[in-house]
Amino acid sequence: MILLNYIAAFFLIALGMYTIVTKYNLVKTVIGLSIADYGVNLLLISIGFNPGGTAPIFTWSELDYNSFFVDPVPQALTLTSIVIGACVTAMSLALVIKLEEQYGTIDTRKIRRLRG
Amino acid sequence: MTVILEALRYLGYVLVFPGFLFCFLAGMLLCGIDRKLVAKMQKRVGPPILQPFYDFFKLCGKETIVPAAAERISFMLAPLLGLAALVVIQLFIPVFSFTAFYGMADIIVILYLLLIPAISIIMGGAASGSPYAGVGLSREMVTIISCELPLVLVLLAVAKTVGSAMGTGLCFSLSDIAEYQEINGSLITRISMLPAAAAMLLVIPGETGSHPFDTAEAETEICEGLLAEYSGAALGVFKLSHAVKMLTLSSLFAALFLGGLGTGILVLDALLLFLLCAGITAVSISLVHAVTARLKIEQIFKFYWTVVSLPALLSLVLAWYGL
Amino acid sequence: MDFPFIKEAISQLFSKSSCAMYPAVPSEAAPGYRGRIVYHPELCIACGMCERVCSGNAISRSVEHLEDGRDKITLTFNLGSCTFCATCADFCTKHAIEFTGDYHMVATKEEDLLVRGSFIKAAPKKKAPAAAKPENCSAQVQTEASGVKPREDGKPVNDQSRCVYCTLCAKKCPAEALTVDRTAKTWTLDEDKCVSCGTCAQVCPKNCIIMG
Amino acid sequence: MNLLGNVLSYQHFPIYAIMVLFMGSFLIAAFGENRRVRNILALLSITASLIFSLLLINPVILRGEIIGYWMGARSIAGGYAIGIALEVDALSLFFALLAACAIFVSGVYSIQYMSRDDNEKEYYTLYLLLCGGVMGMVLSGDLFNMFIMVEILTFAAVALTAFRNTARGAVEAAFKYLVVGCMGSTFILVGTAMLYAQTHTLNLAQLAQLVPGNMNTATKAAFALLFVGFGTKAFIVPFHPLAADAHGAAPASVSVIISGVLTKSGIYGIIRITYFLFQSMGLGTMQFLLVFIGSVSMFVCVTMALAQHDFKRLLAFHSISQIGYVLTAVGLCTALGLSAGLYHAINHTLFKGLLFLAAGAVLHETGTTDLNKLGGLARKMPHTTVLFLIGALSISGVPPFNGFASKWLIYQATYQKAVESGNIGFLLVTVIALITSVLTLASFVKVSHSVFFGQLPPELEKVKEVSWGMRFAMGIFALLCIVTGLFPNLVTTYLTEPAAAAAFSVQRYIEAMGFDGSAAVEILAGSFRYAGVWEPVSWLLVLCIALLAVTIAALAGRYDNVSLCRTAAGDSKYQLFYGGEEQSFSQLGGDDMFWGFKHNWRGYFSFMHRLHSGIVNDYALWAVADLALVMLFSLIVL
Amino acid sequence: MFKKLIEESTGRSPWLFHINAGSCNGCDIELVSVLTPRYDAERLGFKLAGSPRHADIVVVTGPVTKQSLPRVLRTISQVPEPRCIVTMGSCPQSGNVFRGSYSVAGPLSKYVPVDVDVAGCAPKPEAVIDGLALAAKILKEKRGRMK
Repeated sequence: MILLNYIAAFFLIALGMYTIVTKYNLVKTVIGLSIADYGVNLLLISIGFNPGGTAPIFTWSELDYNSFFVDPVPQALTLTSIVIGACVTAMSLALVIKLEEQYGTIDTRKIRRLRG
Repeated sequence: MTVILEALRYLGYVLVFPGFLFCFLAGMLLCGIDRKLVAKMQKRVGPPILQPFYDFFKLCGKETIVPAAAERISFMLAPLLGLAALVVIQLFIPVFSFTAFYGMADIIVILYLLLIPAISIIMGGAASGSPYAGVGLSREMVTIISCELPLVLVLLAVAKTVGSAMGTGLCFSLSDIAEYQEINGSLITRISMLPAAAAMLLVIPGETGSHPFDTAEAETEICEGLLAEYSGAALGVFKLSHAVKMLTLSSLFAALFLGGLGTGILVLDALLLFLLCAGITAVSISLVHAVTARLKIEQIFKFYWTVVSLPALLSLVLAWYGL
Repeated sequence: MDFPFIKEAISQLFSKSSCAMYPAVPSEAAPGYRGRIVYHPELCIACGMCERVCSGNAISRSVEHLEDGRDKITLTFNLGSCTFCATCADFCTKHAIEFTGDYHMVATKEEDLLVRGSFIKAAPKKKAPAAAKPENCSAQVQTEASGVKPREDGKPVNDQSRCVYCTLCAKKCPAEALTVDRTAKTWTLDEDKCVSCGTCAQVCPKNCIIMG
Repeated sequence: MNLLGNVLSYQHFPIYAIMVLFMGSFLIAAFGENRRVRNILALLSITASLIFSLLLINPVILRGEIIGYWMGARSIAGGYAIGIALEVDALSLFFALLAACAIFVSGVYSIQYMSRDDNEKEYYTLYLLLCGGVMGMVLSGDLFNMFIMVEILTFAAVALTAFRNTARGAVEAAFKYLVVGCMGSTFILVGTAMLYAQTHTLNLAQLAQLVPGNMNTATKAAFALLFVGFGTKAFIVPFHPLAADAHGAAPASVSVIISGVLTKSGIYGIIRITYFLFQSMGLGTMQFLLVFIGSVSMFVCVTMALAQHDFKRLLAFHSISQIGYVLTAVGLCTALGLSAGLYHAINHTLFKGLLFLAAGAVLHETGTTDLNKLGGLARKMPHTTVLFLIGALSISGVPPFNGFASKWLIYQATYQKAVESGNIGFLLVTVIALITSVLTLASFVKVSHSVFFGQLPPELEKVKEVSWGMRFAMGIFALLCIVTGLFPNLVTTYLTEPAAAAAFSVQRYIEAMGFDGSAAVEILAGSFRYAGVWEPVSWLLVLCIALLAVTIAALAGRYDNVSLCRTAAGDSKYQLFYGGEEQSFSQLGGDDMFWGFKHNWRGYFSFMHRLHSGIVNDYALWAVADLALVMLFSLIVL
Repeated sequence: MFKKLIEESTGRSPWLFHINAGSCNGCDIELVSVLTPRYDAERLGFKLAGSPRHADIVVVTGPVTKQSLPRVLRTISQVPEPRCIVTMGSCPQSGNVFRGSYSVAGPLSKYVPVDVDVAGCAPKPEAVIDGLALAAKILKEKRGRMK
């Protein structure tokens, strides 16, 4: 079950990378970044998952050494990562708009004034 | 009192013996000998040995024109800086067992210090604003790049040889190299050092910008290149620098490969050094000058990175395996 | 990359130089070298041929009328304008111009490069006034009388008594109808070729060709 | 009183140094409408950050303490670190100081440099965010925090790259940087996640305690991911085209931070993971990896720079070339090598900052950085020229400037490593380093000729010197360049050697945070002695005496009696010699200057030109390929 | 004494700059032959400089065509003092066979004071050496007159 999560996560990351590398459309590149980001999120949340664990929300008195809960740290990491992913998407789409204004195209093969 | 005497002694080093006076006289004489020998090899009579002195003093008496387009301060300061830097290098190169300034610079430093005169001439040429100087500085720089690889290999080979013999692994200090040769005889007697010495002999004309590697100052193609706008005393100082550079490089060769011949008496040593330098100049500058025609700049690069670098590399590999 | 000539270079180091040590050791110009012009005014007849043929305009003639009626004729050869082609010497019938082997033609002033020579020539005989001396008159008449008559077919005729055989007429003849032999002193006209253009009469320095 | 003493205890200074920058950023975003308020806020926060960093020198570097600081006083529970920690050892502080200095100078420069742009408020917000990110990253004691800070600085850097979005290629550069930079961040995050999965901690000290004894496929893969991720931040090969794009397009003051500080934070990350987390630097193969990448960066970037004709783009390539030096020296894993590498890191920040600021000054006054359109500015901008020359000579390693001092150590370090390990490959590195240095000189000769010397194009006749504030900022860098060049012993004794020693004492690093460091793999730094001698002060003294003697002799010989053009222009005597032609403008093309060199290597250069295609997919492919190779390598050798 | 030294050296190390003002190349070849091993002017200190800034003696050949006149004058003005102008061959002195041509602006002496004329078409190398030696002497005198 959890193995499937890992496989899916790495598949998503690889898919994202594949999209970035092979697609010549700027929007698709952004989509690739997002896909990779989802893969990472899935990976993070899977790492923290303990089968049968409860939500990691306790008051100080409830917490003892027998309480069994999912790891809260990756959840925090995932939240952060989701926020960052959203930022990436927003920022890159903003840049895509600017690029389209300046170059009149969103084909990466034509956006190469800086080369050599 | 002793402090003042010490200071005077060092001032004497700077001004008289390995310093200015010696550099001026010996460098100019070397230059004269070189011109005479080249003429002889071409079946000419050649100029008098003192010709460089005449040239220098004549240039001192000429009008120095600063073009309106030139950056005046750099233009006038560059020759002086180059000359001073060269004389300082000469202070660090041991005259057999005698070193004027002990323990201040090693061969890597000297490799870089040798760049300063080149940079100063490039700066002066660039400051003149002449397009000929632009072409000249590009060629000068390529010549420097060309010479750098074989020179580095030669220096590393020497450092390794001396270092492994002294047990420290490697040795960059020129005084230590001189000391080692005092004890064990000249490095040139070792088989592994022979290719390096040959490479170094071919590096000398490139570094000094002598024929056939003088593309940067080609007078017929690019009107003396970097020096195109220089006249009068400033030009004279550059000519003097060129002469001193010949002395510096040949005495560097002597220090690296021909150490240990000294007698211990400073005057005799100085004379011996001068004679050795004359011999080195005769072989590396005059002979090469007499038998070749000026190379194209890309040929210079190719020549140094193949023909000259290979023996140096061979020497380094031999030294590495302790031969 | 190889270095040829190393052996030569080293062997020449110990051999004698091949320099001509010029200022110390004077050197002669090769035979036939055309150097500084020497002008012999005593031979000159001021025919002006040299001046005409000079391509560099180096020769100039000045005439100074002396008080006694004679002319002082000065020929100036400007070496600074000369191409040393020696055409003037070739044309000089009197051999008054000579090219020497002296090549030291160096000057700080233009003056120094001028070769001058002058001679005094009797004033040209003018048409005598009525009271002229009879013998002179007769001489004049004689020369004219001894001259040839113009031909009737319009072709040139040469007064060989005055001709100097300078060959200029032959050179200038567009139809190549004239042959002049300087040594045999003959002047022959190929009548078939002649076109009666009058060029020879025009160029003749001695004005001894008369057209019909 | 006690509270005040507590608040002012140096234990808190690291977080202050970070927070003042972020606070400044937020305050400017909120209240920065007024120009004066904005400038004061920005200056205050960067100055405060610098002061806090400087105050840490005494305890951390001189007394050798390691400050472990738990945020919110949450420390260790059940043997695991649960709080967010800052951990400041000499290495962290070294990089923080570097960052603080560069941030300060660049901030001072910005005030006048950016005055012609609109949206200054956004600029300072992003700028301080970038600086705070850098500070936070190098002082952090927590791997995930490092990732957050990396993301913040990447974001701010991308936004600042595109800041002048009307400039040629700025948005393009920003987009490329964003794509590949985010891929790098993703790698770091995945690596962090994998390490967390194996060790259940994010604290660097605890990771250093647990990871080396816990090497399996996942941690090895994590190593590769982290290495490549931080490599993206350091722009080492194969990420150098992004550096060229981003540095070239960003405003100069930002280029200083991106090139001088951001790349260093990448290097810092690499040092942290190789020396501390995985403690793998003792392995010859790991040394090979770093030295190989360093040497390739060094050489490829310097040759790429030779082919450039844009001032800032050229500087950007040089930047990575110098980072190659740093990485090579760091990869040697000897005390001398690490010290030399860190020394070069200082120097790189200083001279590259100076050069970027000079480029910015040129751009500010002339409106272009194209080498083929510039020339002869030395007469118009004399101070900038002198400052630029100091920077150029420093980066080319000309004595007595600082570049030489550190390069000299690097040559010795590589050669000594070669001799000690008996591996002739390191000798090749020495030779490459020396050749790279002279090629660097060549390209700066090109720049100084094409920009400051040479002929003045007619359209630049009205150019003026830049304002004093910008000159002051450049002057600070230039002064530091000279000082660090003249007193190498001070720098090595008080900065680089403590930092290098810190990198070799992993056990102390772990124990400072309260973990058991006895299992740490100690790498023996070994002692070293210099193989040569270099006394810059004495040399300079002798040179000055010699120069004085020459000058006196020259003046006695009426050397200064020159004939100058006193009349208005047009006297043919003072025109340049053009083969008799009338003087006209004819500038030498900047990008094809060293034809003799390039002709012999035309195959290489045209290959490189085709390789740097400018298509973002290619760069992404390089990143993935690099990751694959490094992962393969680390799976095999670790 | 220093001045004396400079004056003496000036006569012994004259450097030439050669301007072709429309010459037929005859004189140019002769000038080059002066530097060959046969005549070796270097033994007298002569050297062919590449730039007018280095030169002491300007050697002008050719009839000074209208095209070349401004270039010749500009180049001559760029030679630092003391300088000496030598016309070599007949052309620059008078125009020689090209005199009167629509394209000839010569002779040179109309525009600048000429110090030495070497006549000949083309002059023999010995004559060139003579001329240059004379120029060197004049140069020395000029140097002596300078402050």
